[in-house]
Amino acid sequence: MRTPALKYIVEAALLAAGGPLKVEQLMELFDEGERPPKQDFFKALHDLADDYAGRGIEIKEVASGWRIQVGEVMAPWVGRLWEEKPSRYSRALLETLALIAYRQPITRGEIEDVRGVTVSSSIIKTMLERDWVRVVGHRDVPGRPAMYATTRQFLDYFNLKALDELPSLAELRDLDALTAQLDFGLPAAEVEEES
Amino acid sequence: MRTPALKYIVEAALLAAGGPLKVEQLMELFDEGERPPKQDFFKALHDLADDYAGRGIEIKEVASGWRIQVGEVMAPWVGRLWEEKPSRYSRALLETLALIAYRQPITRGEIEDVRGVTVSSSIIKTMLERDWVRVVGHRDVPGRPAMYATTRQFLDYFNLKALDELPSLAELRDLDALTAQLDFGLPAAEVEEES
Amino acid sequence: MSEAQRQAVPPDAATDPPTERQADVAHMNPNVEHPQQAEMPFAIVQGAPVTQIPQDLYIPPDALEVFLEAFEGPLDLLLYLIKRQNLDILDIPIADITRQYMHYIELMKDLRLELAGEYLLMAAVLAEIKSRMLLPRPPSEDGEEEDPRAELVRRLQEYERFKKAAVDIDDLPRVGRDLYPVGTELAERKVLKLQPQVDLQELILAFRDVMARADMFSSHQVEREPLSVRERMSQVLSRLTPGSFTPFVTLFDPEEGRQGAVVTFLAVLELLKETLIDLVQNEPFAPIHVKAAGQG
Repeated sequence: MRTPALKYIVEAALLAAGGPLKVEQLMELFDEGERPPKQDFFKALHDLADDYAGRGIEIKEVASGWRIQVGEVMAPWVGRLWEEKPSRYSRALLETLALIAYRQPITRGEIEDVRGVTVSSSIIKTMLERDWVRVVGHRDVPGRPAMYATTRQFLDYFNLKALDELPSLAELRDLDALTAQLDFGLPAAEVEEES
Repeated sequence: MRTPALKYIVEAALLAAGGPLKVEQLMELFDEGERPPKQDFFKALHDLADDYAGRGIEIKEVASGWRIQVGEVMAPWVGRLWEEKPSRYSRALLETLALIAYRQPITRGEIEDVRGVTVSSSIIKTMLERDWVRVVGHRDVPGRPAMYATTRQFLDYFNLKALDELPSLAELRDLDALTAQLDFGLPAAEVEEES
Repeated sequence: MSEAQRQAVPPDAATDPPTERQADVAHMNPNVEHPQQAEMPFAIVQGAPVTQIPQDLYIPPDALEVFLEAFEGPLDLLLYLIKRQNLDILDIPIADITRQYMHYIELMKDLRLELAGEYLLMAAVLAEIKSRMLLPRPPSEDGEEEDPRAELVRRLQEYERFKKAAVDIDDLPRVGRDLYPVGTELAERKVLKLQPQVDLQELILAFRDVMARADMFSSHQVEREPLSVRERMSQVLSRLTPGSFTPFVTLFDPEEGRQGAVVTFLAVLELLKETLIDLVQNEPFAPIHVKAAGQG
């Protein structure tokens, strides 16, 4: 059996170790008599770095040695390995979002006026993080509260070209009447037609 | 940012997962709308296998899915990363394991019948702790002895995808030869039905 | 035979009246490498000189105990005895094997090895087979005779195949010995939180509910602008750079046509009404500029 190329031994060791290894540790993998000189190990590490270019994995020297890591470019896919199962949004969040959509630009205080309860900061934060709403300015009243509006991402998510594709309140009222009249359950089909 | 090639996403995921992933799990890394068809994933896995040829790492399907592993060719070097020698298992344990693997579900009494000696509790305990075997039920005979079977972890550990990849059992020789030789008129069938 | 070999033979083995135990120990003596060349017997067994020991039985005396303990039970020991003499498992000379088997049992007893009951049970089984072999066999019910060894042969073979299977399993490439699972870090390992899915219908129903509740609490109905205007209000606001002036005309996109211009204009008027923006014109017919209200 032929001895594999040094860079592949280094690669295998770094992969199997699952964490950083110092060059000295890599050298320890060889019997003294067969140990390549230190600079060969550095060359191997750099050769590997070249090999990995464009592949989403990279070789990096950190405090405790060299390690192979999956680069940030892969995070959108690889990160999903550890993702948590989604929960459902609260009623409060949906109502707040609906008010921002229908009444934008709107401040937190104005949302609270309509809902009759305080809007928690975490709800606003969630919607900001999701890029569904953003601050478009500040109302020129004491405290200069932020005004929220929906975003392009919001429209994309709900598959709308523009906000006016949302059913109007009047239409919603009609729907209510219709529902009561025909004794429907939730008017799923009717509402979807509007979107 | 351009989406990396599928095989590199697959590679990054398998590396980052640190354990086997099924093709279904790999597919879950993509949003439904952007998910490549299943056969593309198989192609990616096979392309990676080709890429790895001669490099001391390999891609292998075991019971829990596909994994990247450092192959036997690297053992002389990579094995040195760990001070401790890999554990050796006693013949008693291996024989007991072989009986469970080939004859599952099997009770301790049935194992003892074949081996001709008592199976020590520590052997069963070791295998249960290693998740190689588990109790899959109880035989409906007096004492209701536990029936043991091997697990996915057993297959993963021994680099197998399924039980049928186990080396085949030696044939039982029937006693026809003996019968003819000794002119006993021995009913061979009685022996054969045991095999 | 070399001097060393001569000396290795216990002196009393050849001179004193041999006991069976001594014979057994001598029988195992591994220092006799070429017994077939021996001039004199190295052991006397049951009064007969023994000049041969099995070729494969070469064990340092210290290892004798280890060797005996290595047997996985009576079947394993029997298999060893059969293999050692190249016997066909289907045609075991029962008398021979029984005698050898008993030697080992005695040896184990003498070495005070913990002797499992199974070994003694097997001794009884062997003795029984031996006696049945000697006796005329009574025909069984279907008139056929059964070889008294059949059951033993079956068990030996069955055990042998699993003994082999155990070796096969041990030879399989194994994690941690022959292969190593790989692992890498993710450069930035963030736990991605999957976002909950929201249906448009949910959103609309939420709005309907919140408005229905608001209706119950408020005495006046807020007049609603068309949504397109409110949307445009947001767009206009977001285009304004805080603290600087934006030319009024740049808020209009000719590609949107007349309808678009009207919506933008209504949005600007609405923003003015809500004092969210200021319009500035330095002199008549000069360009109009827009800036977010209250920011200098």
